[in-house]
Amino acid sequence: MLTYLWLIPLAPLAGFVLVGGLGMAGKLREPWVQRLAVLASAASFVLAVFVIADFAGGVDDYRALAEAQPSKYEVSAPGEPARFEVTPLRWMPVGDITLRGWDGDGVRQVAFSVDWTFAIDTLTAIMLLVVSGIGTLIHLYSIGYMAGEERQFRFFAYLNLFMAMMLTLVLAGNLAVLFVGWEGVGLCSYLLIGYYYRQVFDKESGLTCADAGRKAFLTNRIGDFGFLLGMLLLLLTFGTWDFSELATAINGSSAFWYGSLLLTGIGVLLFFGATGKSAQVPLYVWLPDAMAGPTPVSALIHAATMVTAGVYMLARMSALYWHSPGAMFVVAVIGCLTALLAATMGMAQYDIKKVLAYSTVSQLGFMMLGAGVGAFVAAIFHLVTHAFFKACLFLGSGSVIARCGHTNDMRLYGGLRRWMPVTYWTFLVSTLAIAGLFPLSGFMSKDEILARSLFSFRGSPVLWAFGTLAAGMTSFYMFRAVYMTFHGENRSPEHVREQLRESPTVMTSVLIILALGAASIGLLGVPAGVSRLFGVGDINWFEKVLHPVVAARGVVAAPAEGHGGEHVASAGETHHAGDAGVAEHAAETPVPPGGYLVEGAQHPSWSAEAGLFVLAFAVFFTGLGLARWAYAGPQPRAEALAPRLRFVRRLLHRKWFVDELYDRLVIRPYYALSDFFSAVDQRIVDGAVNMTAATTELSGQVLKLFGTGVVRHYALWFLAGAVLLVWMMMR
Amino acid sequence: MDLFLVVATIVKVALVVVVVISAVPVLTWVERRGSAFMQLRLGPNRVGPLGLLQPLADGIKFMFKEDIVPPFVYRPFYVAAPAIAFVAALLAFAVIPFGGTLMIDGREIPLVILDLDVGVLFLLAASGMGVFGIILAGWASNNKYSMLGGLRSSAQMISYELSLGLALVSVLIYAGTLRPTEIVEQQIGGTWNVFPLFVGFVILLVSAFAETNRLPFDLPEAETELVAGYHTEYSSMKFSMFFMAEYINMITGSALVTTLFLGGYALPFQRSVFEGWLGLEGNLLAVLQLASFTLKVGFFMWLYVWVRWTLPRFRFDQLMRLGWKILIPLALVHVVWASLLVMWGVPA
Amino acid sequence: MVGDPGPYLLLATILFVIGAFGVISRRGAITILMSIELMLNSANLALVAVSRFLPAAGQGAGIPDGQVIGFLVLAIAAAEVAVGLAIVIAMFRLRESVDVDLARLLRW
Amino acid sequence: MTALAAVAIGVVSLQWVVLLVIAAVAIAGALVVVLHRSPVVGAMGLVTNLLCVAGIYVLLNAYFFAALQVIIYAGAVVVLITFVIMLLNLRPEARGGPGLVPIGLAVLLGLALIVVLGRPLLEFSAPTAEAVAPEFGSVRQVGEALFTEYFYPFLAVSLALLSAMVGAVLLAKRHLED
Repeated sequence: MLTYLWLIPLAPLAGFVLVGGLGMAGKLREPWVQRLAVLASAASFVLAVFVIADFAGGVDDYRALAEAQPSKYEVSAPGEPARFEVTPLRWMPVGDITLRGWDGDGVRQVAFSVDWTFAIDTLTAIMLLVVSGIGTLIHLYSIGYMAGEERQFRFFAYLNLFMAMMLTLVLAGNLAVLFVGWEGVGLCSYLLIGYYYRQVFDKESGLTCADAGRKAFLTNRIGDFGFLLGMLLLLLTFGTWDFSELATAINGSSAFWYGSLLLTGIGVLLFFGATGKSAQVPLYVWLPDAMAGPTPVSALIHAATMVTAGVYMLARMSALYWHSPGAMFVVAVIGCLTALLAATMGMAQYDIKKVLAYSTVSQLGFMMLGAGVGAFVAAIFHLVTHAFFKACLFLGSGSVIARCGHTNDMRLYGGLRRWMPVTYWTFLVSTLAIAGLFPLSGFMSKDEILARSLFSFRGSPVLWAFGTLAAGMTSFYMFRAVYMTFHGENRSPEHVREQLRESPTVMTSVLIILALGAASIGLLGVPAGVSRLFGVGDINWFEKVLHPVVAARGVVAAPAEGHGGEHVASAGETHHAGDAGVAEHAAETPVPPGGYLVEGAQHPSWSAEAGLFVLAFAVFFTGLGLARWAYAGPQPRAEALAPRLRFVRRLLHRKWFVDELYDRLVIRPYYALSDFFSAVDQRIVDGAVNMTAATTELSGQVLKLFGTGVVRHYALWFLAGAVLLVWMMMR
Repeated sequence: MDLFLVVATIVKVALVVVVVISAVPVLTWVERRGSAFMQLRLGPNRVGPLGLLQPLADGIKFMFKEDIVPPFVYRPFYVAAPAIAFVAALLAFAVIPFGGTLMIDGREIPLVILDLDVGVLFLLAASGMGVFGIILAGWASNNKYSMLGGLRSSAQMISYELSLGLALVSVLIYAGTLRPTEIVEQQIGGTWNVFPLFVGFVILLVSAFAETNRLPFDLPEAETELVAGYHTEYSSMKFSMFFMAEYINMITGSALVTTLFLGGYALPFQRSVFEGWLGLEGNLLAVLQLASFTLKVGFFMWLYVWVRWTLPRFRFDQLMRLGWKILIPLALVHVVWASLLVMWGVPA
Repeated sequence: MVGDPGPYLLLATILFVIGAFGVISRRGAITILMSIELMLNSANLALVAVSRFLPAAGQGAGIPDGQVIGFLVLAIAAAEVAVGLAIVIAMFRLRESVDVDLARLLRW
Repeated sequence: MTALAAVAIGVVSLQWVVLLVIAAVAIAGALVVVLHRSPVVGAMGLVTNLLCVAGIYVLLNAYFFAALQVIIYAGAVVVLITFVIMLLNLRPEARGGPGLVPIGLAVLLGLALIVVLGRPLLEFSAPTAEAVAPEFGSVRQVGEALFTEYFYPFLAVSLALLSAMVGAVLLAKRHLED
């Protein structure tokens, strides 16, 4: 079944072609558009499930096939974590390229050709499930949301195209294919954000949806520029883009590569691409404006799948990042900073989708923080859980918006609990999950990240402190949103209030599924520390499955005091050490000869674990309490506080004036520069051309004086010339 | 410098000049008597026996007539013109050989003033200069008739100079050299050029007649039309110089014809009869050669006079037509004829 | 026998300069033509003078080339005068005078 | 007279004196051509100049060329010029030359030319000054060179002459009819 791996992205692509083509020709009526789109998405989900089932059974029986057709199939070595590659097409046979010899092997010619390879390993499997699963659910949901829209085939076609591109990205076997997917999703996000291209999205700034789409696309492109540079540098050093070959090359001479400036540079460049795609600090400005798109789009693209591409890329390139602590440190810092900054902005927004958008940016910051401190598994697990509850939140807000006359402004909501109970309960469950209540998925993944950021060798208490603060803010703004929307009296105008009622079942059923997922998914990856608190052994299935793929190898694999080598180190490193409370940062363990203590975390004492557990609860309830104090109740006290906090509120509401900053720092100088160059062009280049014309004309004027028509004058000049000639000759 | 050579040359020059100048009065006498004889009248017989002293009388008359120099003339050229004409005519004699070689106290003296390698060309140059005399005369006297007369005569001389030159060219081709003495020597050895190149002889003769502005080509002086042509304003001595220049031109022309075509100073059948049979050589032979040369020139002089008083005057366009459309093409053909002869190896 | 062409060439130069001066300073077409003849003549003089003193093939000095070229120059000069005079006559017909300054048709 | 005395003393050879005299006359002739207002006088100046140059050719042993010069130049060309002068009955030029600037410039240029050419020419010395080659100046030598070494130029010149004749006839004739 594995050999049909490359069919998975093909299904939605076919869907796109069919829906788009027929829709354009006007042949498809509304129901068939929806059925076809959902069918395509579901097909990819079913195919994915079958493929993953076969993959779970191990890849050994495909080894014979791999030997038979080496160019088409490739299977990972027995010891290695399971990985199967299929190359249906030799895409770009480039021929010989010269390597700069930065990898110590000297300048040499290497045959290089880009093939269209798809690969599957546990990381891809997980992402496949997330993308195709949630994608299909959102397809279902958007049937209800888009009901009645004319020409909606365009929406479904783009959605299918997005699915195809995202699956290509996830299944990519080398950087080239990944980049195709990377650009594809960027394109689809542009198309879908700008779906309502005529509507004005943001009353204050006059930004139309089309502008928002352009903004998203441009910011992504800037990020992609960095990504492309990173790719090319990689090519020039290693001569290949294939992930497995890269990993083997780096791990092979890991002593040489550990800490090398080149790898750090490449890592930072790739991460710069990721910041564009996953909306991290420098390039996150497009995500809040991306809310201009229809809500299912926001849910699918700007919450669950596309924005996580950055994190997936980091996990995929884990071998490279393990060997460049500098790059990881950058990732961690940027991630933590984004989490904090976005959380603050989220608190002051009135548009429910903007609140969720900032929360997405903040959660992505958490994922980057996790990846930055080496907890790739925790980052991916948070990605998965976040996909569920954020999708549920977005779809919930979508149904609220649909019912409340398509306004996003929470000030016009209030007390919707009575009219929309299902939306309310699913929204509440997801909010509890995201805020990090114990049994729910949010707690499991977010707290694992926070724990790792404290105890891992790459982490530091500062990161942990800011992370926890951000977590607190998260619960505050989420409950603020809940209270403003569902509690208190209804503030929406009369005509809206009459027809307030629950969304159709097709939407609510999806909400319920997602809410259940958000609640239960956490149990798949219960962090070791937590499970130990309850005296239960390590039941972290997620860690067990995913760790080998993203584990560090070579020099970086740190055998912490005798615990065995790079084989699967069980997550539950119990370690009885010192007193309760925050385990003080263990002295930097001396670096063993040849080894760098990086990967393993220090083994937090039981009391430390307990402390963290309690702290998580405390943070959750403070956020809840504050929100309840400010916003619950008939007359929200927040308005009373407003005058005194006027400056802070305005600052946060205006998103720290970042957009204005960019405008002044980047766009204005750019215009000034172009004005300058146009002036230069006008005056110098055109000037030069006109100059030559002017000189010719001038010389014409001068020579005219000689043409007196009088023969004797001609004779005179004739003689003068003769004399000159003679003089020159005789000299 | 070889003193002997200088003295010999001076003597020769003096000899030639005296002979030629003295020949002019004789010629005038011959002309007057000849024309009279032809017109069945007596001619001058009062002054001296048979009017022999008549030319002397004319000479004296010319000498003592009042030399009127009209005020409106351009004096320098007015005065220079007759001199140029006279000198140019005389100059031609420098290259004409009139005799063999004299042996005087052991030194040979060739009876030619200047034995130039380009002798014939020198002759052409000298006759060319003659034209200036006439032109200047016409222009200097500053009146329409003399100007037109001068123009006409110079136009005539220029066109006939062409045919003269071509005729000369044919002889030079035939003879293969420009040195007059060599041409004569060839004719002594072989036949006279007049026989193989008879047409050239005729052309040269006619052109020579035209060159001297003698009847029938004497349009410029035609009394009826242009008063007296270019020398209307001249009187006494200057007029006589023109008059003498004309006669000298006649002598030069005939000398040229005799040298090129009638073997110059060559005695008829010189090799066979005189040197062979009579065994003459040295000075005696030279004197005889001189005599033969003079006789031939005399014959042509008589021919001039004879033609003048028999043929009617040409109209100017007839004159020009004869010159340009008949003589020149004929001369060109003759040049071809001469080169053919050379090609066939006819000359000795 | 003056040994080398120096003085002759100097004379040729002087004649040439006088000719050139004539061409420039005079207004009469005929005079200009004559000055041109003067210049050509001086060129001939120089040619012959130099060729006279160049070493000959055999012994002695003097090669015919100068004279041959001189001859050609003569021919060309003659042709030039012929055409020149024709032009002068044509001009005279138009302008009733041979003053060169009147021939200003080329000036716009 | 001083010249004759110099010869007598034997300081300067007869040749040298004759050359000087002829040169002087030639330059005088040239100046007459250039300066005199009446064209006919100019023509006569030209004739004297040409004859003097012919004389110099004789001094240079180039007899054939001297004869040629006299026949073609003096005999035909100048006669033609004089002929045209008379035909057009040209008045002497009015006074008032072309103004100072051209004359000044011309004089200047002339002097410059003399200076430029003068110095090297005087220094120019032929390798040997010994007697003239036997055949030099003879018709045979020039004729032979003309028809062998310079045959093509000879043809070219004949063509030039032909075209000149045709041109002259065309230019002049057309106007003579009216």
